[in-house]
Amino acid sequence: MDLSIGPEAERLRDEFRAFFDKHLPKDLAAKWRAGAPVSKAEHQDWQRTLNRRGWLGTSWKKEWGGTGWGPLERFIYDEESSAAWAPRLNVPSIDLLGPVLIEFGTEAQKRRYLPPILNSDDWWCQGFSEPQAGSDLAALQMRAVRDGDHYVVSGTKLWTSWAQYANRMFALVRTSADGPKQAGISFLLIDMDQPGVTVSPILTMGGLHAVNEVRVDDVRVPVDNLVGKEGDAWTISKFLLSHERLVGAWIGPSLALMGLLRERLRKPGFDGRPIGADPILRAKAAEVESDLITLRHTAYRVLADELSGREPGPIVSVLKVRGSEIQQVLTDLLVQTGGAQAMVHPQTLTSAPGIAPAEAHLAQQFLDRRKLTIYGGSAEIQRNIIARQIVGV
Amino acid sequence: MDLSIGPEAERLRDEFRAFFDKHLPKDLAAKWRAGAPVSKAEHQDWQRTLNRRGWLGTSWKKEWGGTGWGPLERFIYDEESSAAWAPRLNVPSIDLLGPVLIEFGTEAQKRRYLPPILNSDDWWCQGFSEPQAGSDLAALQMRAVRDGDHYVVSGTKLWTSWAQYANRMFALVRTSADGPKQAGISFLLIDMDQPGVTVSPILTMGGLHAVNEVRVDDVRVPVDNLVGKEGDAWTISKFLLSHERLVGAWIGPSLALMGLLRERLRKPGFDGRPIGADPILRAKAAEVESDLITLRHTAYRVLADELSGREPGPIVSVLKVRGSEIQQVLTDLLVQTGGAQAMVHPQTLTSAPGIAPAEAHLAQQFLDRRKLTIYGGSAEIQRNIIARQIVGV
Amino acid sequence: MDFTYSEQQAMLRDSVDRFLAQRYDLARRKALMDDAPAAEALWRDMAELGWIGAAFSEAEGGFASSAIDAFAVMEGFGQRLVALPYLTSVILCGGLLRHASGSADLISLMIDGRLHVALAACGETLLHSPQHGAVTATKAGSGYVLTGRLSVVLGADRAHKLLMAARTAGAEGERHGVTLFLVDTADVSRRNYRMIDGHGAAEVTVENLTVGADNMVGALDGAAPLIEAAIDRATVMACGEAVGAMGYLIPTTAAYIRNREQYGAPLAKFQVLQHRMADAFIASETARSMALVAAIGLDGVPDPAAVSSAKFQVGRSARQVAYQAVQLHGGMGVSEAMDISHHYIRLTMIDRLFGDQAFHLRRYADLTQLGVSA
Amino acid sequence: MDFTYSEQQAMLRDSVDRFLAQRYDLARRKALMDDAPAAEALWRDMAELGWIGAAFSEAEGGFASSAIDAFAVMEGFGQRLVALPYLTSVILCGGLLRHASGSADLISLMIDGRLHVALAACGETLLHSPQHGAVTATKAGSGYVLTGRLSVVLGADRAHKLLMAARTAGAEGERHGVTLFLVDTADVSRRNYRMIDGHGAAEVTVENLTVGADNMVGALDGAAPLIEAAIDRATVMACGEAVGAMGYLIPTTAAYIRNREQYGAPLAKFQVLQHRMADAFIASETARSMALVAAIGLDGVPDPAAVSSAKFQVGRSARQVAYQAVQLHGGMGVSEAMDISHHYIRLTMIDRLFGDQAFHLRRYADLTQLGVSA
Repeated sequence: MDLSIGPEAERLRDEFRAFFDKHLPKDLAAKWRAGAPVSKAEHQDWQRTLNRRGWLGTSWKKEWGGTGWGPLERFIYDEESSAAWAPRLNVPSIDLLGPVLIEFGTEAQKRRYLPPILNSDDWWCQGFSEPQAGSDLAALQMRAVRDGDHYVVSGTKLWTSWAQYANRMFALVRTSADGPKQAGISFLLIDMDQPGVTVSPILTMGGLHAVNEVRVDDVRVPVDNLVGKEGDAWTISKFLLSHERLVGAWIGPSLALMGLLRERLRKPGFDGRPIGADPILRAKAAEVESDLITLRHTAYRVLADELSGREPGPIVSVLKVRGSEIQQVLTDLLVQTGGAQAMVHPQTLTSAPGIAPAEAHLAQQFLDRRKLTIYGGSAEIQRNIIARQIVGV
Repeated sequence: MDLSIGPEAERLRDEFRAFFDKHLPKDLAAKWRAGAPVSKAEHQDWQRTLNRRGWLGTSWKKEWGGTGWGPLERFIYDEESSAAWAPRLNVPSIDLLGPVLIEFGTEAQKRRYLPPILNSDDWWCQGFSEPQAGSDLAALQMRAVRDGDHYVVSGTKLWTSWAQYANRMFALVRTSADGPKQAGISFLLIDMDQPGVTVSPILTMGGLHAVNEVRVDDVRVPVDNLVGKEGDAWTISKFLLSHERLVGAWIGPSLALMGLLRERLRKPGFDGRPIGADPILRAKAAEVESDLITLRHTAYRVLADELSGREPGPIVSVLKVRGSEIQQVLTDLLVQTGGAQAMVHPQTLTSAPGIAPAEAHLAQQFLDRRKLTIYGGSAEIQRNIIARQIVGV
Repeated sequence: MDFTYSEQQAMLRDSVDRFLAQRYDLARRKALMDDAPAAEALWRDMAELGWIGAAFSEAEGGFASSAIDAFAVMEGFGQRLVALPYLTSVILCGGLLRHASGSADLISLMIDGRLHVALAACGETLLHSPQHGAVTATKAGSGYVLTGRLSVVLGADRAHKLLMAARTAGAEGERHGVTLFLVDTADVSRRNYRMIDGHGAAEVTVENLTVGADNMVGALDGAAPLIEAAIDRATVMACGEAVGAMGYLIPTTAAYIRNREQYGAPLAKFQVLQHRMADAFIASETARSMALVAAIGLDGVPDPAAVSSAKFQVGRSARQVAYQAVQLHGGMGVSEAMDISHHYIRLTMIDRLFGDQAFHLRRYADLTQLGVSA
Repeated sequence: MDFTYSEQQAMLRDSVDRFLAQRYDLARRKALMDDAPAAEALWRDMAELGWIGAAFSEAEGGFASSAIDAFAVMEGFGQRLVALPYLTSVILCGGLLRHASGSADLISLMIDGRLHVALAACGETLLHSPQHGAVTATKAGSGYVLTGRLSVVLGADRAHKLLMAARTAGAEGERHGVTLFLVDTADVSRRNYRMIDGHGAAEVTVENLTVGADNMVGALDGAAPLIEAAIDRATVMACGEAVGAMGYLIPTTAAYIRNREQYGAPLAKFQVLQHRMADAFIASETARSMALVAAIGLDGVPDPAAVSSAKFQVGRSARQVAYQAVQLHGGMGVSEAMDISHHYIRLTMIDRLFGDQAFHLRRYADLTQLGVSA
C-alpha cells in the first residue's frame, strides 16, 4: 500500500498552486469564498484565463483542445482549484457536454460546438429533470416529433441550473413512446436564443436564483442536433454519470470550507474566547474534518481503482452520499460560528457596515446545500443502489 | 392545562415511597440496582411482601384480590417501585395472565389459577415467539390437536423469558390451519411440570440467562385450559398489548438508571476530576435526561388521554420506540462512566476486591438492553404502525 | 392532569387559524415585508381580535387566563408561518414593559396594536446571555449617556421603541451591571434589513444618547435576571411556534408523498419514507410534550431547566422534521414558491434563537447540577 | 497510490483465513478460554505460520516488510473473532520490548510463541493516557521498589511478563516521570478473569517488589511517549480487527435477511432494512479507508492525528454496523450461540479500547490545533 500520488502528479499540483496564486483575481476568489454572487462575465473571464493556459477542457482529449488528463490529474486539479477558491466553471459545457460530444458527436457537431465552449462564448445548461420526472428520468415527457429535417420539441424542463446564463441547452427528449420507457429517449442540442424557449427563474431557499424552469413550445430543432442515434440518451447518460463519480464527493470544495471553518473557529466569539473553545462545537468540527479526510481517502481509493482498471462498485454512491452530507454539516457549522449576523438575509442589506461580508452569506450557503441530498440521484436512490449491490435483491 | 396528578394520587405516591423505604430489603434493592442476579426465592419473597400489603395485583380487579387501580395509580406505583430499586415482578403472571383470566377466563380457571399467582406459588412464562415466528406471530406453528377432552400439543417456543423459573406457561397455539392465519390461534394454559416439556437455556449477550427454548412434545393439555374460545388468541393478545402501553416506555426504570448515572458522574474519574466534568459526556447525559423527562411527560399525555377516554393513537408506539432507545443510551453512558472496570465479565470474577460491584454489571446491563428494540414489537414494526396511521397507506 | 387547550384557548386557536386562512398566505407574507402600512393594518386587525391581549394578564389590561393562551396563538402563527413581530415585541418586550415607568399606558398601546418594541441586548448573540453587550452607559447627572452598536436587533426595523441593555457597572460578561433603558427609535440610527427567515431586524447605533432615570426599566444594574426571564418566556413561545410548524409539516408532507408518483408508485409506498415520517412524528410529538410542560410552568414557579429541556427538544425535533419535509418534497421542497422551504428556514432560525441546542443542554446541566461533584 | 494488499500480504491474509476456518470457531473460542494449554498449543501453531513474526521487522528477527502485514493478520482475526492476546501482547508490548535490555532474546521468544507480555499502565482507563497510573516506584539503591494495584490489565491472565508503568518522578497526571519496568508475573499477585468480550485480563497487585536498573525499559521518567507510540500502533491494529469484523458482519447479515422470511417475504425485501445495510456499508467502507491510511502511516513519520481520526471513524462505524447486524438478526442476534452477538461485544470493546470516540476527537483537535486562537 502507498499513499503517494507520484512525483509527476506532485509537480503538477505545485504548478496548479502557482498558477492559481498568480492568475486568479483576488477579488473573485474573495467573493467565491464568501459565497457572494459571481457574474457571468466574471465566470467567462476566469474560464478564458484557464483556457489560455490550456487548462479548461480538463476532461477533454488533447486533439480537441483539452488537457488529455487522466482521473488523477483531474482530481488534483479540482482539489487545488477549490483550495484557491476559484469559482466553479460552467460544468454542463465543460465537464458534461464536451466529453459527450467527443465520445458520441459527429465530426460536424464537434467542430461546431467544442470551440465556443473553450473560448466561453457558449454557455450550456443541462435539461434533464421535468415536473413529473425528478429522480425517475424514465418518466420524462418533453416530446421531439420528427418533421422532415427537424424535430418539433415541446415540453418543460425543471430545476435547470444557470439556464438564465445559457444560450444553449442539451436535453433529454422523448422521440418515441413505444417499447421500454428508457429506449425512447434521445439526447438533443437546443439553441435557446429563439422564440418558443422561455426561461423562468425558480428561487430557492434563501432567495438564490440558480435554477430555472425552461419551457419549450413547438421549437424546431435540426435533426443534425441529435447526439448519437435516437434512443441513445440512456447510454450517454450513463457515460455522463461515470464522469461525475468523483465530483459528487465535493472533496475540494469541502476542504476549502473546512479551512474557512478552522479560521473562523480561531476568531473570538461573543464572549471574547475563540469560537472554537466551545468543546461541543469543537468536537463537531473535529468530527466533520475527520469525516472529510476519510472521504477524501475513500475518493483516492476509487481513483486508485480507476487507474488500475478495477470497477470500484458501490463505493461511488458512498462518495455521493457522504459528500453531500459533509457539505451540509460544514455549512451548518459555519453558520453556528457566525452568531446573529450569520442569519441576516444578505439580499436585504443595503449598507450595513456592522455586518461583515464574511458572515453575510453563511446562511445562504447553508440553505443552498440543502439540495445536495435531493438532486443528481437523491440520497435515497444512492442507498437503493448500494443495497442492490450488497444485499442483492 | 395542568400537570398535577391530584392530591389523591400524590398521597398514594407518598404511601408507596414510605412502604418501599420500610419493607424493601436493602440488600435486594442494592443487588437490583447493581444489575446483579436475583434468585427466584428472593423474587417470591418480595412478591409476597407486596401481596401482604395488597399491592401485587396492581392491574387486577378488587374481587380477585387486586388493587382495582386505574392507569394513573399503576403508573405512579411503577415509577415509585423503580425509584426504590424494587426488582421487577413475574410480569407474565401478574400483569399479563392475571388480567386476561379476569377478563376472558372461566370461573373455574379464575379460582384455580389466580390465587397461586398472588401468593407466588405459581410462576408463569409467556410462550409466544417461535423459531419461524418472531415479529410475525401469525406464522406460529405450535400445534394443539383436539383429542377428546384434551389437546395434544407439539412445537417449540423460543425466547421464553424466565421459563427456567416457571412451572406454568400460557401459550399461543395453532388449533386450526384453515382460514386466515390469525384465526386459527388459541390461548392455552400448559403445566410445565410434566414429561414432554423441556426447557433449554438460551444465553444472551454477556452470558445472561433470561430466555429459553421450550420444547413441547405430544403433551396432553385438558380442554379446560383453553382461555376463551378456539381462535380467540388474537383478541386476547390485543387486550394484552393495551395493557403494556405504558410499560414499554420504561419510565420508572429509566428514571432510576438516570439517578444512578447522575451519581456516577459526580464521582472522580481516572484523572481525579468528576467523571461528569467531561463536557461531551455531560452533554450526552443532559440530552438523555431531557429525552427521558420528555418521554415521561409524553407518557402522562397518554395517561391523561386514557383517563378521559380518548384513544391515544400512534403515540403509544412512540413510547415503545423512545423508551427502548433511552434505556440503551442510558446503559451505554453508564458503561462509559466505568472505565476499564465496566468492561469486566462479572461471571468470571472469583474474588477481586479491586473491581467494585457497582462497575461489575454495567456492561452486562448495557448488553441486555440490546434486545429492547427487537422484542415485543421491534422498533421497525412500531415505526410501521406509526406510519400506517399518519401516512395512511 | 390535562394536556389539552381549554375551551377558550381552543376558540382562540381556531380564530387564529380561520383569520390567517383568509388573510394570510405566502404571497401576502412576502408582500408585507415591503409594505409596512399594510403590515400595520393587519396587525391592528389582529390586535382587535384580542391576540395581543392574550399575552397579558387581566391586571395588565389583557385577557390572558394563562400563558397557554399566548402559546396557542404562537402555535397558530407557527402553522401559518406568520412573519410579524409577535414574538420579539409582544412576548419578549411585553413582559419587560411591566417594569417600565408608565407601563400601563405602554402595555395598553401595545395591546391595541400601536406599539412595537424590540429588545436590543445580548450583544452579537441571537438573544441569549444578557451579560454580554455592546452598549455602554456613562453616568451624566441623574441620567446616562448611551453609546454603542448592535448589528442585529430583531424586530427593530419597525419598532417604535427599543429596550436597550447597557453596561452601567462591572465588566463585560458580568451579570451585575446591566441596565435596561427604554429609548425611542427616533433617537437611534438604524439600518433596516431582513433576517434569512423574512423577519425584520436592524443594525442599531446609539451615539451619546442622553437618557433620564425615568427611561430606566427595572433596577439599576439588575436587568440581567429580568432579561433572562423574558427570554425564557419567549423561548417557550418560540417552542409553541415550532410545534405549530411541525404540526403543519407532517400531514402536509404525508399528503405530498401519497400523491406524488415516482417509478410508477406513490412515494408513500416506499418504506424508507414511511419510517422517515414515523421518525418525524416521534420527534414532533415528544417535543410537543416538553413544550407544553414548559408552557404550563410559565404560570407557576419559574423552571428554567424545563425551558432549556423544551428548547433543546424542540430545536432538535424541528430541525429533523424540517429536513425530512424538504427531503421528501424533493425539488419542490427547496423552492421559494412553496411554504415548505420557508418553514425550513424559520425552524432553523428558531433552533438558534435564544440559544441553540448545545447552549440549552449546557444550561440544563448547569441548572440541574449534572456532573458536578457533590 | 495503492490501497490493496501486496501479493505477500494477501497470501498472509489468506493463510490466516484458511487456518482459522479449520482450527477456530465459536465453540473452540469458548473452550480455549478455560483451557490454557490448548490455547498455548494453538498459539505456537500460529507462531510457526509466521503470524507473530509478521509484527516485527527483519532486523528484529521478524518477517514484516511493512506495518500492513500485521494489519492483514488483525483483519483476519477480526473477521474470525479471535480471542487470543495478539493485540495486547504481540502488537502492544512487542514494540515496547525493543527498548528492553536483552530485547533480541525476548522478541525471539515472542515470535516463537513462547512469551506473552501484558502492559500494566494507564491506571483505570482502557489503555489511554499513560500519564495516569497507580504504581509508585521508590528509589532503592540502583533499583526501585514498586507498589500499587491495577484492577484491569488486559492479557495479564496468561502473560509471562508485565511491562509495568510506575511513577518515578513528578505527580500523577504528568507525562514526565513515568518509567516502564519489565517484571515477571511470578513476582506479582494476580486475580484472573475475563473481559466481557472473552479476552483475558487480571487484577495485578505489586507490593514492595524490588526491580533492578536492567528491568527498566526505555529511559528513566521517559516512558509516556514510548507507551503512547505503542498504543497508537495498537490502535491502528485494533482498527484493522474492527475492519475485519465489519467485513464479516455485512455480508453475513445480508445473507441472513435474504433467507429469513417474515410476513411472507424475505426480510431483504423491506426497503428500510436495505437502507440499513447501505448505511452499514457506507460506515464500514469509509472507516476502512481511514484505517488503511493510518496503517500506511505507521511505516513513515508518525501521524497521531491520523491515528485518532481512524480510531474515531472505526469506533463510530463499528458500533453502527454491529448494532444493525444484531437488529437485523432479531432474536438470533442477541443469542450467545451465534457469533453476531460476540462481534457486537468485541466491537463495543474496540470502540472503548485505547480511548473512545470522544477521546480521539478531542485528541485529533488538540493535535491539529483545531479551535485554538492563532
